[in-house]
Amino acid sequence: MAELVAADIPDGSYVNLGIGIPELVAKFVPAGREFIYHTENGLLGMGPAPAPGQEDPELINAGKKAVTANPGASYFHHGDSFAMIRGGHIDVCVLGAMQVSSNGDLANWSTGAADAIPAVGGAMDLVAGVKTVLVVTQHTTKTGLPKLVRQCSYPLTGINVVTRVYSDLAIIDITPEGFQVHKLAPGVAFKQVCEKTDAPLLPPKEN
Amino acid sequence: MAELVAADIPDGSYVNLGIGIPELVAKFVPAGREFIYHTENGLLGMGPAPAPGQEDPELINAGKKAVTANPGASYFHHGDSFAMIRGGHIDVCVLGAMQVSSNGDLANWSTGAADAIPAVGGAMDLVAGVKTVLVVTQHTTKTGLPKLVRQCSYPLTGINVVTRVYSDLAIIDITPEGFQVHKLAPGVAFKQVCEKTDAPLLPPKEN
Amino acid sequence: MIDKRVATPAAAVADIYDGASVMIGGFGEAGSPIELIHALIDLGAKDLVVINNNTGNGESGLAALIGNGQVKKMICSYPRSSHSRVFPELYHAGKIELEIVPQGTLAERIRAGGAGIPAFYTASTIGTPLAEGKEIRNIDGRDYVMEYALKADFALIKCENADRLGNLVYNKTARNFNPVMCMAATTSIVQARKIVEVDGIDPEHVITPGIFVDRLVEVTVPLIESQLIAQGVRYP
Amino acid sequence: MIDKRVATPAAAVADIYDGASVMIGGFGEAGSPIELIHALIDLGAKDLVVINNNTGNGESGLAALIGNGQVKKMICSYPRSSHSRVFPELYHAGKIELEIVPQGTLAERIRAGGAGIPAFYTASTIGTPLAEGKEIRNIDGRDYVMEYALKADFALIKCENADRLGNLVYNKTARNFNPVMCMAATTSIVQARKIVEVDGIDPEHVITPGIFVDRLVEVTVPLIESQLIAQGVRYP
Repeated sequence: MAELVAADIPDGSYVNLGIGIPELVAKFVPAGREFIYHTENGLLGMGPAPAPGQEDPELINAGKKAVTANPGASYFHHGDSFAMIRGGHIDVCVLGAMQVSSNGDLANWSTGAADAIPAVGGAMDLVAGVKTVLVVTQHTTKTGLPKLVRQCSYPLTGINVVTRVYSDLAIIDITPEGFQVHKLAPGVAFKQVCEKTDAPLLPPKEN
Repeated sequence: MAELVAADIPDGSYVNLGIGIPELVAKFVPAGREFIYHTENGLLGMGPAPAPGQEDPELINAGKKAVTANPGASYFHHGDSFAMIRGGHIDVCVLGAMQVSSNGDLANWSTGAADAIPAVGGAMDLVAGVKTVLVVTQHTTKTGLPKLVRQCSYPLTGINVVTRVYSDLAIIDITPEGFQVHKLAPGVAFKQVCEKTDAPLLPPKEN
Repeated sequence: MIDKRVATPAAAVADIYDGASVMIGGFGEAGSPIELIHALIDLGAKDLVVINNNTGNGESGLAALIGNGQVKKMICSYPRSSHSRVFPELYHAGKIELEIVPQGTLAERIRAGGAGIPAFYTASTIGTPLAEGKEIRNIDGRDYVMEYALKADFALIKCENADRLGNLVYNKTARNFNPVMCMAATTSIVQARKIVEVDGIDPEHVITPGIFVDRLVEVTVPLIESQLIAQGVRYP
Repeated sequence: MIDKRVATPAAAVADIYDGASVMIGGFGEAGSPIELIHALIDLGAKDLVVINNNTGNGESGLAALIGNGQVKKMICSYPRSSHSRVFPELYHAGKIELEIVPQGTLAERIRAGGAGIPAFYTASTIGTPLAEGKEIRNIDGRDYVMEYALKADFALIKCENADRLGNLVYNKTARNFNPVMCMAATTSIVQARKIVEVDGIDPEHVITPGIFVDRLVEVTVPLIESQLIAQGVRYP
């Protein structure tokens, strides 16, 4: 999935990768393209993890893992970092999801359970400010419940913000008509995807 | 006047000096005190004018005159510079005046004449944001009209902002009771000051 | 002569009082002023309102301050941690309040507090539970929520180099919330790995101008949170 | 490979269209992108809305752009100048509009435009004619005026060093409005005295990160406004 996401990101994009599966996107930059990675804790031009023993505890990413800085990087404070996000300067962000609705609402921060401690981080700022919000997720939860739904039951992260979803079953666009399958995963039938989706799906268009 | 102003500024103050007479304050720092001068075009730790021939056209003050930077100076952009002003971080500013009213209103940017081109610069930000606003001015206009008045007739720069006025005739505090003469200039009688002031004046307090 | 240096972390935090609001810089262990936090634990001031992006890790630094029962309320974006049970336990026991603020709104509210902007509008949280009860305004066809500035009585800050005037530079992503918190606190207290001569920082490279700093203390070899966690260190 | 360099000032400004809004950096002659302005004069785009703190000096740079009749409206804090009659003459003839904005509000409106803040509150102008007609809100007992963000189609910027990614550093007080204008413009066009290798600027010292920059042109020996004025130079 991460590789498919990377293939869709245009050359020269400024990209913010969420914690988890989205982080893997950095491993799949297509040949001939240059992406510049933004991490919201104050670094543009984030590079890969350092060699063991080369970590600087004060050079970390938003997931608090040790990273490096590429040539041409820059450091800045949180105010400036979220000015980049909120101000629409980041081209693409890649996030995980608990639920995505057919109009592009995203829920990815809280189950809304009574005893859950709310924890939002930077997700609401990212979805409100970044031009293209890509979601990478398993098509269903661990217990098999659909994550692509008519309407999110979990508390929202943002409304009408998701551009495209990359799941293990399909790549699905959010369109004014709802979920539009862009491409099925190899060996997956449209019907299978429909069964695991709790909203109408438009079949892939013929090319 | 500039020397009297300097004498009243506490050690360690961050000070912004307006264009004109206020600029002269920098020449009279009392022995044993250190002031740090802020110029709103992006320099903290402004030093005196450079020696002739040593000017850098890109190291200037708010009056667009060549200056220097003292050891321990810092440069910053206009957004950050006015964050210092608006955020209440500058301790003292020294400004000129067209009119000051007895409740501390200041008019120093426009006569309000129909053909005048309005030009405000940073004065409204300074009076709104700086803790102590000192005014240095001749007591009357060139044509002899009082500058200290009951109510300003010129367009205001700010309301209830002036702390103290230093004129050629007296040092006058703005108090809840109105203009309070703090000290008369040598050889000047209280009555003289009253005659050249268009508002009630409280006489200097006995010590 | 202006000289903001004090001798010890204890002296630097000595006037933090019960009920004070305290911004604490750092994101994860980067830029976290552990020695100043430990001095605050030693001091014992309580009923604090603490502003930080998280709630600390392990059993030292911010997690220890919370664990020591000194914090009445946390304002943060992400109170979860993979290395600390301190906050969740107090939270579930109803012993600590939580105000959750999206990370970018938190940063901007602090920056606004320092910049004399009492309130501003942002699109973050529109349509979410975090916008509930807040004023919404439509500007040019899009909805925004009004957010108020955030200020504090004190800020605890970690930097790399400082001079006696309080000019600061940071190390890499240790910058994070530290510069905006310096701006927004009435009294900004800074621990620097090194205090250099007053001409030791190029004026072009200063990140926090001295005007935003009140006190400085040199901590040459600061504790490293991940090492404390690995060693199971518990403060005090 | 990302490479924001273009060959000439003319190529850099070639797509500025009639009616565009253009932020122009600089305060006095410090940080003024004279070569880019002259390229815009050569291009001839008209009915421009120009945002700058002033209205130019002498008869080159911004004053020449205005004098050439290309500017429909100026947004600035201080349109007076001791070395230029260009603006006053057009203004009194009713040939140019003026929006006067206090310098700090101008800077913050531009910063807000770049930071995705559509509006904010400030105490500046309260009680003055410049607050008339604006929304006033009392917050914690003090009145504030609401101000809207300012954005532009283009920004013309001068810096000292740049790399191909668009990372910028400035020279002393030439920084002024340039960094916030880079943030607030759809297309930021920068003239750099020197374009250095991509590792030629320390990541700790970058003032404008490349994300805010679209085009770069090297102008090794830029014109100096005060010299042009002393020499009586008139552009074109």
